[in-house]
Amino acid sequence: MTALARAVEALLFLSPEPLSVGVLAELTGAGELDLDAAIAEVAARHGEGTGIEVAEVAGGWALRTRAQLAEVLDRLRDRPPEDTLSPAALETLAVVGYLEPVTRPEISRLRGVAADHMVSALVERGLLEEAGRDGAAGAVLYRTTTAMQQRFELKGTEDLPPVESFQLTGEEAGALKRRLLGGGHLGDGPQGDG
Amino acid sequence: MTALARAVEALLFLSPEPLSVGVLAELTGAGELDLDAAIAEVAARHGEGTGIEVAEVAGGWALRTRAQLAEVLDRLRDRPPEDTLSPAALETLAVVGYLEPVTRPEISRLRGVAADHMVSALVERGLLEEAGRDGAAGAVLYRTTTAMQQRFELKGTEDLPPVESFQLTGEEAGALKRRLLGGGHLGDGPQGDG
Amino acid sequence: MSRARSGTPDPLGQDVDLDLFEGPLDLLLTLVLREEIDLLELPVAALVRSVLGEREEARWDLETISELIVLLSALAELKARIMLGEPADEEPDPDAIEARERLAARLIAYAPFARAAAWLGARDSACRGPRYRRVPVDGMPPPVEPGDPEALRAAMEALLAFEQPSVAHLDRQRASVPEAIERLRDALARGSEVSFERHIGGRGPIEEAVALLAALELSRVGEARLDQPRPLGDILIRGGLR
Repeated sequence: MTALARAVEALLFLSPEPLSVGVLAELTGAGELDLDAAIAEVAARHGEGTGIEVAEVAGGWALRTRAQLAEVLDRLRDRPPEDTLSPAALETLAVVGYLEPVTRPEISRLRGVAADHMVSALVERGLLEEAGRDGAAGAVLYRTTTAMQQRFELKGTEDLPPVESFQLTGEEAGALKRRLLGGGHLGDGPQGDG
Repeated sequence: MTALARAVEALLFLSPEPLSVGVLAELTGAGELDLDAAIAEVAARHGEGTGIEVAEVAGGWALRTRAQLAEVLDRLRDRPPEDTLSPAALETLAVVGYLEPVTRPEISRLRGVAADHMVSALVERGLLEEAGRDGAAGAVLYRTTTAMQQRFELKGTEDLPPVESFQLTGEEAGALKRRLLGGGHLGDGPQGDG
Repeated sequence: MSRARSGTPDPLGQDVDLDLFEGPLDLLLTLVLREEIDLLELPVAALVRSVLGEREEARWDLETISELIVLLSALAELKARIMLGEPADEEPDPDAIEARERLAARLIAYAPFARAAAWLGARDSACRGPRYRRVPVDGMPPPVEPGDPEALRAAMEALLAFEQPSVAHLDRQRASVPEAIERLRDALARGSEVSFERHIGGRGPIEEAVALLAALELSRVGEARLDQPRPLGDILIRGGLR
């Protein structure tokens, strides 16, 4: 290993947060190209068949354990078994992930239900955090945390699939509109179009 | 690497404490002889010339960074913590500083978001502390600590820069505080305090 | 607080028990929106009872209750519209049309996020393996840069500058702990043992909560002893301890 790769390996090992190439450059004094090579060298040393691996996640690089070892590791450090996310929580995370920074009223408006409780719960679980205030209205802004991005193995929220890929097709949107706008007309028959 | 060696590597990586062979046996279900071999395998993988090493310390085995890298690692330690004071923390400190002693519900009302989480975090960081109970409602009162005042180089909270829209002097201050905290909104008029 | 922890019940995930449907509320709402369950056949009153019902575990905090009420009333409104409709020979109410268009626009705008949530959910199951080292960097933390008091002033002034909405028009329910303590003291003066259920009989949930705080306070200062023979059962308050 090069001296730089050794330093990078030790830094990734020690840091509780993923380290970006920028921070690594600051700490080691090396240039970005050299760092890219060093990271690749560290990643190669922890290849398939070892217990740990290098991952690009939450805006930086991290050393972490391999997925297949989860079971034995959970005996060391209990992951709460109830640590699941409800559909409402996932929806709230999706809204924040795509639109961050975003205010609670905006989340509520999109979801159609009050988001206050859900946002507080996700802040408490460390998946969302405050990100200052909206200049105009003064409402608190929220964004996703490193823990959220690690959990979903995202390099950053820009790593989410493009939102367009989830949009309704024209046909789907048309059907939805017909159903909603038509609903209530006796002329449509008691069942609507269903 | 054997499957056992991979598990041992991941366990040593994750554990904040050195792990004894006994504990490793408990976690992996393997025998001591097999574990000795696995530890040797992990140690061989992290030989001279890498960034981390296996060491027998304090009655157990640990992964740790190599001594030669201390200099670059100290730079990581010396990096000012990322979460110095978030805008949310600053806001909460400001509310308490200007209006102390003040209860959590009052802080929440003024900030417009639940303050419980933030107040607890600031108490934990030693910047806020409890200051008895509110006579009427029985809620816990909070005030800033000496550490907070030192951090902002204040002689006391009366040393805070005056806020333009109000001067905290004597009776007026009391009346203003009652108004700010009483109604959940800044006065009954359209413009608030004026 | 406790409800916010992981694993605690999600109001939309709570089970509803109807003849027509048995399962989580959010699934029911999804099925209704997709018209896989006919809204005309959905007994809204029974649903309201089931969701906000008298069961102990269905007692949510005020914020959640109001969220659920908004949701259920929207459902009731939609059903009413479908049942009563507008006579086919009359011009439909333009306000109603506009409201429906808004709803349609909102659902279309929201659909991507609902699908993204499903993507996240699948990813959450797929990504559960890796574990991150959370050991803090050891050694003395570096000294903190002194803060600028001007930042505190700026934060405070920004807060004061918000024109917060007036809530004066809301009928505020007030309940005073000291008054509740006095009421409980009076009750204890009349008899040495007070049933909590009877003491709060007929009062609303806020007053009930305040009465409980009063009982706890009297217990704390040694004026009363609380006894709850059965879990979730009545609380017996005994006075005359000093």
